[in-house]
Amino acid sequence: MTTAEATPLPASARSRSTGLTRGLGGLTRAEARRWLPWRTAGFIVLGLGLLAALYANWLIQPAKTLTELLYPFFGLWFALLILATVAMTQGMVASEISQGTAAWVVSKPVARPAFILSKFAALVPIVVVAMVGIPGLAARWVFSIAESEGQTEFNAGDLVRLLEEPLARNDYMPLMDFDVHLGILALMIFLILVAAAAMVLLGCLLRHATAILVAGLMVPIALVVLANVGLDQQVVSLTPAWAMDSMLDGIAGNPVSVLGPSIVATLWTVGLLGLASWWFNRREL
Amino acid sequence: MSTERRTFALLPGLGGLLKGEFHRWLGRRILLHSVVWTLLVTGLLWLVTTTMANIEWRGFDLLIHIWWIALPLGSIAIAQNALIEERQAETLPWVLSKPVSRPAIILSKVISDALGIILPAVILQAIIAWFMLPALEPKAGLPIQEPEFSRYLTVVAVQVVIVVLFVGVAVFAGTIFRNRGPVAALGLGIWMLLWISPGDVFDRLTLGGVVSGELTGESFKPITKYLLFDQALDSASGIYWTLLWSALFTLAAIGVFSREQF
Amino acid sequence: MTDLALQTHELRKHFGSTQVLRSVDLAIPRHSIYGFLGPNGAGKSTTMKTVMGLLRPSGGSIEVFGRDTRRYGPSARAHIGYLPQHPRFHPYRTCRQTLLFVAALYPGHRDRRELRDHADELLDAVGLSDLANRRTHGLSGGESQRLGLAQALIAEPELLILDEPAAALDPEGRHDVLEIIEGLRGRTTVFYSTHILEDVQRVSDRVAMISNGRIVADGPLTDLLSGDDSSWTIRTLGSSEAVQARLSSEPWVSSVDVSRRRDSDVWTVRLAAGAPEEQLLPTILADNQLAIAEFHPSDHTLEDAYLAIVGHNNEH
Amino acid sequence: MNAETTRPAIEVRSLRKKFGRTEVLRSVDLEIPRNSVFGFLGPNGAGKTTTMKILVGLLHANGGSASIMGHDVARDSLQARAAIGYLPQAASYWKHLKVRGVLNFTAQRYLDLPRPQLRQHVDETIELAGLTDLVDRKVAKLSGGERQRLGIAEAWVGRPDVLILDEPSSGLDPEGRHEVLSLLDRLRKDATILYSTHILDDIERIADHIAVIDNGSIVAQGSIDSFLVGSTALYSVGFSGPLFGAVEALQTEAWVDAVEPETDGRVTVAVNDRSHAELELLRSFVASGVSVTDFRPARRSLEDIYLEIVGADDDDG
Repeated sequence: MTTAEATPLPASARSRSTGLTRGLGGLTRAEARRWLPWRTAGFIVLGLGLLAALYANWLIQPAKTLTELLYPFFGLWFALLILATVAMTQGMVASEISQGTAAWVVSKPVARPAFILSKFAALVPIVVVAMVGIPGLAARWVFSIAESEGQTEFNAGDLVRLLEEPLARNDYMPLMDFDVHLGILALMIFLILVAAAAMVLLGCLLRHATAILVAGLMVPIALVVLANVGLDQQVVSLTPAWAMDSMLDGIAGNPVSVLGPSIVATLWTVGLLGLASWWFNRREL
Repeated sequence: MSTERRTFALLPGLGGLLKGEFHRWLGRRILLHSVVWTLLVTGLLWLVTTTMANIEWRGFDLLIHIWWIALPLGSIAIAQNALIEERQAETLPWVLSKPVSRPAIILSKVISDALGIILPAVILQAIIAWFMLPALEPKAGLPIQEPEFSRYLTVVAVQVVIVVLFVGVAVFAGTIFRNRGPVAALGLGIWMLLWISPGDVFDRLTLGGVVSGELTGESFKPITKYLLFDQALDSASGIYWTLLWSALFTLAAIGVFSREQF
Repeated sequence: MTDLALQTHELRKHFGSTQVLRSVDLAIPRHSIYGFLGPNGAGKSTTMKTVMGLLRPSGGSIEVFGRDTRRYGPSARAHIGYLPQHPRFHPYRTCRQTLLFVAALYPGHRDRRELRDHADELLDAVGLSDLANRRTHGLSGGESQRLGLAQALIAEPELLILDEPAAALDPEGRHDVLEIIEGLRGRTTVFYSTHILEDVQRVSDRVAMISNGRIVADGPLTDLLSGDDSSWTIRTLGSSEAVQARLSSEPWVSSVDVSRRRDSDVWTVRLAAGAPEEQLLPTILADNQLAIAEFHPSDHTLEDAYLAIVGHNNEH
Repeated sequence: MNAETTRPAIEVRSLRKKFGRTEVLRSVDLEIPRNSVFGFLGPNGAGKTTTMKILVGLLHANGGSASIMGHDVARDSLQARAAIGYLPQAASYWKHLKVRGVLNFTAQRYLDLPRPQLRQHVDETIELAGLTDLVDRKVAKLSGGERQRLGIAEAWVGRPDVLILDEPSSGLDPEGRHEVLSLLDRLRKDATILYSTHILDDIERIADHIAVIDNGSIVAQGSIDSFLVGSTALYSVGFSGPLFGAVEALQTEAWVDAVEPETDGRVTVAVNDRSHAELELLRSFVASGVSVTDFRPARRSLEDIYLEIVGADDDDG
């Protein structure tokens, strides 16, 4: 240790903001640095891996029609994405509490809601880019290969031959409009945000990792059940199940409504995060 | 003080570790798990069978579908904790400073978690369903096919294999990852892969040929056809292979864990 | 049977390019209470963790009661009770259950009721009987350390390896721990590391000092403590420069070092060989205004020996 | 100086805290003057950590109030925390961070400075805490002593007005403890320091105020001198040769309570005025012609007082 004198602090150095979000920016950046690069890479690999597996499935079992392929493709893709989100976010808050790092962070002059919100804010771009954007565009590419009957630079002769029979039978579903494709992707993002917000809340409420994961896995299942159980449409419209419903419509080749479900899902996301922040704010660490 | 120490046990400490793990399962935990599993498996079965008039699955076929979703997810959710929990609490060096061998730690986790899932989620649910479904027939609206008992036992055995596989995978993932996220993601990935089941060779070397089904456009999995329609089980070898895979994952977990330093 | 409880031979350990243990040779006789001293980062914990099999040695050998731990790891550990520096326990067990869990990991069968009584006795001895049924989650640092000592003792091991057993404890707790160690004298070998030199002086028979990954001193405590006694410690209040100057100018005084400690000055006066010691006090008292709080021959303590050895070693 | 700047740095008024049915803090009152080094003493489990956690906003009190630099810790937790640097008992940081990363993160939470200045600031702290060789070490790989130094650097890097340190020197070797103490000694002109410890020697060396907590209540508080003055003190005097009536001479002095010759060639003198004793006790012996070889307080004063306070309180409870 030395006896060096410390540089005096300028009076303006102390940040004075006292709002509910003090520290949000810095915490989000720190959190995002944790997600990058390995975990994000993991998500991309997972998304593309699923795409590749579906594709392989398609190649190996050529007797199938495109109709039969598109529906499970989007369905399974979404299932995997939402499960991966649930799995990756389960420890986001709870393990920080149990390991004492949450106490470390909030002993600094940061607002407690900022701690909760930063977890979520760092996740959003990763979800959008790595989990939906990249595989979504890749999927679009694969489908356009299928539709153009191989007339692309990806001139996979085998693929064309394998697809000839179902295409010749002409019983495949035509390639969906690009805006429908985008609509499905947008709804996926909103649904995943709802799930992530629910995970943040569960992380605040529950202590045991197993309980958090099981409860988290119930969220998408509950959404599917809600969307399918035949509830009054007005009731469904009040829940994120509307977005789920609408997305399933789009996958089935029907017109897809994006705006309304997105707004409802956003409101739910905000509500869940607000509840999580409030709960965390009064929690002892 | 003068107790003669046995020093030639095959897996020193396994007995004590298992006792500790079982002690943890006993009591409120196993009760809670039994209740939750009953709600999730036979409870859901009861709900769908008695209330949803227009669904085509309503009997033992639905039980198989529910199991196929609940067991892998549940196994992953429970077994992902096995090592990560100890890592985060930093208790592994403490346990390892006792006269226990490292393989014993891995085995105690696999055995206790597998049993902790098999008993309430497979055995208990199989018994409840066996008696409940025939009794529900009057309410169901459709006839419920009753399977042969020996075939039912085989199906239950397949569920045990599923649990052992995913517990093995999750424990293995716990030796290479430090957080629950990737551990759970690896398990979920393998589950998805089995679901998609991309082909004959893959099917024969895994449970794929037994449990996949949806993607072929048929509503029934091969195992449902085996149970209810007296068809042969196409790739029964997949079951043995999967047991082997479970053993391989467990051995890999032991290998990785034995090299770790604390 | 060998008479050594623990022996290491040229034990080495490096993490990447960092050499933590360069060559550690220890020979801990059975039934000794062996203090292990050294600055933070010198390799005390690393040595203990390597002995416990938590780290793989990069070279050298370790024998516990004559058995190489690389070949007989678990069975060697069957003779050892270990308290890590920061003991952690399964949060879902109570204190008593923790002790019973540990006991079950050791080979040999013991009557359940007897074991339970033993566990309760130990909890009482470490002052945790009130917490016997509390879960270990949320124990304070001091409480964890007490429980850590109890779990190290539960299987009645022949060798105890304790990594800073008293670091987080209050003076009373430290006293309890020393008493427990003292009570094991003659029955159990105790090898423990500590920073509190006073404690070592109180209970150890032998001491090893480690610095920079090497054992730099090793032997009976009495050998390390014998030193010259021509040094005096004086604590004064108020201004004393004049006296110091006068003292320094005396031919029989070889040095006067003064360090400030709160409101008083602590002097260390070294006298030349054959100095008239009875002159010292009158010389100082010649100043009528000087208040003297202490005046005595310097305690040649372990701290001095420690600083001399470790400081000397660090310079090279 | 106006009233705002002369208020105590930390004020705690009849603070209470319960965990379930266990009363951990019964009534804690503390008044910690600015720029003091305040030693917080008490047995394990007496409530030191709980009090500190309430000050930092990690626990919520069940009653009473506390303020840091005039900011109430419950109502204005953010402003209070902006004034505090805190070292918890078992500090844990994100495992993926390196030493510099931890300090950067914390500095950014407190200070609104452009990057180069912030960096200079962090560098200074690193040097001050002797962490220069460790900046690129992962936190998980630090030894106990290194981690403790990082903890103190981390508490100080935001240049807070108040440092709250929970056992800053536990687990350190004598040299490390000495370094920590001299570091605190250097910080005392810029900050108010509240620290808990078990090592009474550390308190005697640098604290100017102390409080003793036992069973959730403050049982003694004040400047360290007020503890040491006014109480009966014992001195032990060793001598060679005869006593020449020194005992009788001493017994007539007003500041002497009792003189007890011991069997081992020593005399124990009980005095009621320390400063008199320090000035005259030795001189009195020497004047009588006694050859004194050893003169020292018979018991270590603070430990003695501490045990008296804590012990007496335990008897009541």
